[in-house]
Amino acid sequence: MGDAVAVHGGHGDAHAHHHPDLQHHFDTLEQQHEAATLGMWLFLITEVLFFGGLFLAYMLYRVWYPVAWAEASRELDIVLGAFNTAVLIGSSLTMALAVRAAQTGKQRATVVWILLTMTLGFVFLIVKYFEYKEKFEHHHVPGPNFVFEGPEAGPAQIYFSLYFLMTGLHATHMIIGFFIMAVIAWMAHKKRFTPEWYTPVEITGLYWHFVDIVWIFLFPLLYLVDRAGHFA
Amino acid sequence: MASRVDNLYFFIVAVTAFFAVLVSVLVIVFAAKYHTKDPLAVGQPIHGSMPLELAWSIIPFLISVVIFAWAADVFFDLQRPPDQTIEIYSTAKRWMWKFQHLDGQNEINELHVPVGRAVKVTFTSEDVLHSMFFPSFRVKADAIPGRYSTVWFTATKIGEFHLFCAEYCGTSHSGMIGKVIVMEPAAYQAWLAGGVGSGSLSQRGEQLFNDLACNTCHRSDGSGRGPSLVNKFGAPVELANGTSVAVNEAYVRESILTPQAKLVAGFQPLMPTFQGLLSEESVIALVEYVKSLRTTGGGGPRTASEPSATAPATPQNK
Amino acid sequence: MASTPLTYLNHEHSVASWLLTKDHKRIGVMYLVVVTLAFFLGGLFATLIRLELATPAGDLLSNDDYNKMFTMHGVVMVFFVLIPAVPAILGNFVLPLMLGAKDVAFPKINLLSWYVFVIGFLFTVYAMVTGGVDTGWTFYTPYSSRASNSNVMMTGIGVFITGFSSILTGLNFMVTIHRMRAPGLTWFRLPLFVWAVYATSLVQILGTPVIAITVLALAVERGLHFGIFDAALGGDPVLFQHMFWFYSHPAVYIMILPPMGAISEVIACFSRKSIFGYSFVAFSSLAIAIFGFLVWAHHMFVSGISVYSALVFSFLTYAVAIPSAVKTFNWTATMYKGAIWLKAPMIWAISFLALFLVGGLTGLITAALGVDVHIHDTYFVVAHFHFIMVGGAVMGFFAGLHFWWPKITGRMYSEIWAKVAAIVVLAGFILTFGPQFILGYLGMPRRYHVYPDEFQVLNVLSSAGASILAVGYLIVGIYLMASLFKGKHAGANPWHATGLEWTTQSPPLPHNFEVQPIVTREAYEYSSQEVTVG
Amino acid sequence: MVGHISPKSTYYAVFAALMVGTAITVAVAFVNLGSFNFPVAIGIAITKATLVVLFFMHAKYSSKVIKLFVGTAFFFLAILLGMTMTDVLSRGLKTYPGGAGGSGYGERAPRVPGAAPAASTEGQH
Repeated sequence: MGDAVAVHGGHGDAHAHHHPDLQHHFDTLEQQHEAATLGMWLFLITEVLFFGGLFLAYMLYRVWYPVAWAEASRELDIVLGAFNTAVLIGSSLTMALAVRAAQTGKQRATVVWILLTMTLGFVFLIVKYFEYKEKFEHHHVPGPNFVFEGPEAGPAQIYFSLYFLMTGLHATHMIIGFFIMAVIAWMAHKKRFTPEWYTPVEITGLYWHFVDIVWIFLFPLLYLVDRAGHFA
Repeated sequence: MASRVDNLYFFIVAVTAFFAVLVSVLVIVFAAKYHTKDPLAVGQPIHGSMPLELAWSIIPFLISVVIFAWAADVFFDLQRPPDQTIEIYSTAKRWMWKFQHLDGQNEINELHVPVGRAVKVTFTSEDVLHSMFFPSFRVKADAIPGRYSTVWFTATKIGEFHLFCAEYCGTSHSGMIGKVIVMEPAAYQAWLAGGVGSGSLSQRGEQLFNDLACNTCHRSDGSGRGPSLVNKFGAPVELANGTSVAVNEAYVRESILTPQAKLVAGFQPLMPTFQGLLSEESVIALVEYVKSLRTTGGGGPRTASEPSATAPATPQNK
Repeated sequence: MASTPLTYLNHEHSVASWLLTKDHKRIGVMYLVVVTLAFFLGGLFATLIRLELATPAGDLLSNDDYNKMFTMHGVVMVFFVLIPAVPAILGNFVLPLMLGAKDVAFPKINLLSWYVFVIGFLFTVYAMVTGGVDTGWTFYTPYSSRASNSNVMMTGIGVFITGFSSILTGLNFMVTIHRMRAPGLTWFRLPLFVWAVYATSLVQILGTPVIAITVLALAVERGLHFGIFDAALGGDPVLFQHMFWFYSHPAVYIMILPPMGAISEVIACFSRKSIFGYSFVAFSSLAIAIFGFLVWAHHMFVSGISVYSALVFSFLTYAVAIPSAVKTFNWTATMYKGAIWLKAPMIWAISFLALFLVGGLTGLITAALGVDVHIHDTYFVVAHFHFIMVGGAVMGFFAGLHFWWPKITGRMYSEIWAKVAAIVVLAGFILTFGPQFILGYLGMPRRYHVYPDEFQVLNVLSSAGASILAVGYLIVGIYLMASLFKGKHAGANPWHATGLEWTTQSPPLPHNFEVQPIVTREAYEYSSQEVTVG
Repeated sequence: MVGHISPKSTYYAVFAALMVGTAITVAVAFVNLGSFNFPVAIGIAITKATLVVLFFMHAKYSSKVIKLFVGTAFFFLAILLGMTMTDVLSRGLKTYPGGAGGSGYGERAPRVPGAAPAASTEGQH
């Protein structure tokens, strides 16, 4: 942990070769980069616990109401879910390649990979839109108009409440990611990044991978409950 | 129990007061003794002492463990009613406490109990969270919608004592109060005998059982489309999904309100739900009726004058 | 006087230069302004509560109005005063100075935190002005989700938004401490205030998102009729309490850890010697932050949790008491053979010690399972947490504020009035909350608008104490304001203290230091006689 | 600058592993493993997430501080989930023999309307 005793020369040295993207309160680009990535990681930690609250509710009710969970989960389309999982993992790959392109100084490739990432994310949201639409048509949206046949209607409504909260928050994160990526793509297009300074691309990548990880959990938790028919 | 809680309380107060006085005296003595007006004076270069650090970590910890163990023991006894209790049911709603006695008396915001006998109150809430709090008996538990809670106590003095709602519940939270009237056993018997023509709680349950036509399926000889309910309370029952469940108040309540949730093995899911059709008080009457359906050991309605030796639910009798 | 030196206060004057500043010092001052406003707002609610409770009947306020008063008192004081008070005001101001840094790691995000905080506060104030909220600051379901007719949504949004301010501040400080320390400033040379702020930031980062999601779940349940905690659907109202207290218990450590750090600074400085057991005090901060996450269900012993679970949480609660005890003993031992200079900050610090001692020790009583069944949700608990949160956190905040005021403003306040105020606040506080312990054990439940006559004497004592307390706080406000205009110039180091913040001028330069400081000594080396005299 | 540059092949390999993981998790969901379906699904998800964190997010090549914080996040998540579930799962355990078969104090909530809000119960008395 003692790594952060910044080993930079005196005051004057830091200003000797002043990079245009070095903010005044940092001494070196490296210090600035380390601060930014650490900050992003810390932000992702809060995100883990943010979704964690919903995972807690999910777990509790799944233990209490295995049958309702099995029945309600079967209302989701496993093909669409799996397709979206593949799409999102693919977008994570393109994002990783975008960061790599930035690291190696390939500005055009950076732009292309980011745009590809955005496209895949967009495909995901389109599919999600049709899934939501189907839920509305089947009155599976919690609230006064909720309809679910059978004795498990109550817990099933809790399931769908969690479904919409979890996937809704996930989609919100993706939409925020779009805005960030748009800015990053623009900056890359303007050749703002160099192998010395590509921090914004990297922290955007961290964010996008996190969004992917959330979905990696949501997919089995929401779509793959008891498909083998153990409980119902 | 109240005196046990008080003994524990005053013990902890004494221990903590000792430490409070110790530290305060030291701070005052040091501040007086080493006081200086010279801003350039410096203190002695003492940096710490491992033995002291260990001492003031370990000793408080050991004291804490003693307090914890003692308090846990008291807590378990507060949670565990004795076998022989007078059972009373209660429903909390904004902003009143309704009590139902086994003999059929109902009261609101008043609870009559005899002195010297353990009393167990089983209760739920019809709306939001409440908390049944008897300060004189040092007991309290939250009333939670959809769930039964219990408190138990033994009154040792005749008189009137407070009943408070301790969990904030809205506008008249502070008006959701009542009193416990502790009586001589004889006076209590007289009070039980007075009033009420509507019969005991389980009789009211039986009346409901017939009015709702439960008896057409749940026949006592087991020939109906639903399981017989005789001798079922307190025993485990096999469910259709292969698991088993203990038949207690919560299970009976659940089976009335959502019958198909935990279907008994060998029966069809035919029973309609009574969700929204029954008040919590009616559910309690039905629960008590199911409890009273016993062929051995004094079947028939239980009364407060004949304290219940309820069937042992679990083998680990202490 | 010669020409005024350049400082962070006078290098720019326009309103925009404040509202768009990225200077951590100015942002700290901006927090001070908003938090002070919130403090007086919360204090106003408290005044009305104590006035109402002077008589057993509900004669001043209607029951609904009373319920709104204690709710808004709690919401304002917890989310808009105690949580930001020390980290966001004192932390912002002194943390980068202590580290020898030019600013926090992310100055823009720091400014953003302030705006997010103010927006959250405005939402909450708007909710209060347009009808108020009456759920209690704990927002328990199903009352908050189904029954209450008040502005729960708007208040919830306010709290949700403010949470992000807290997260971003914690994140910023953590990165700053990791990445921005001056050369030579190793972890074990850090002032203990930095350790405390670090531990606090950890709690903010790990805990706050959980309250955010909890409030969000409550909002969709109330607004969109989703069911997460709804017993009518088979949901568990107790789950809400678990999620709420997973944050809200550690939040107490957000409030108390930084004041503890400030107390370590003050006691070391005015005992003029190094803190006793530096590493124990440092690690106890981290221990409190981590153990603090393991004890939340001690708020729920009678809420319907499993008795076995209660057992575990009670035990862990005793475990978290130990690091607090260690700190207290170390502070006391620091004074031993010191050269104790009883200036105003030290008087505030000693008052803190007295009140925190009572607050902490009564925690042992409330953590005892068998006793807590009785005193839960009574005035005993109210008194206990006020001793911690006002006696501890606010007194500690004032100790820190008096300590760093000369650095922040460059001016000295009236020493004599500061001491008088400390004594008045201490006396008023004890008279306000001391009787509430007795009330609680006698059985008076909290959040009661009317109460049985037998509790009146103690309630009158409490209300009388509250009026003394209010006078004490007003005195503080007056002499601190007066010092801005009439105070003597403080000089760089009026207390002859160690620490990098005292090596720069008061008020500091816009960029903190003339030359990048290099640290070669341990913290609190008073005995080495090298402390600069200002 | 110092950031670690992984060869493209690493990314493609990780991507392939993630896709295989997805296929396995779907396939295994249709196999009746009794109560083990849930842990298996979670286990696969954790493995996939770990791959993303280590390789896509470069945690493998990051400083100790960052590794420590990643661990911290999951440690506290485990506390939140674990300690709450300890309560929920032990609520049904009987604590008092003879207490009428456990009258339900600490029992799990029945799945039904406790005659919800005031509206539905107003006027019964």
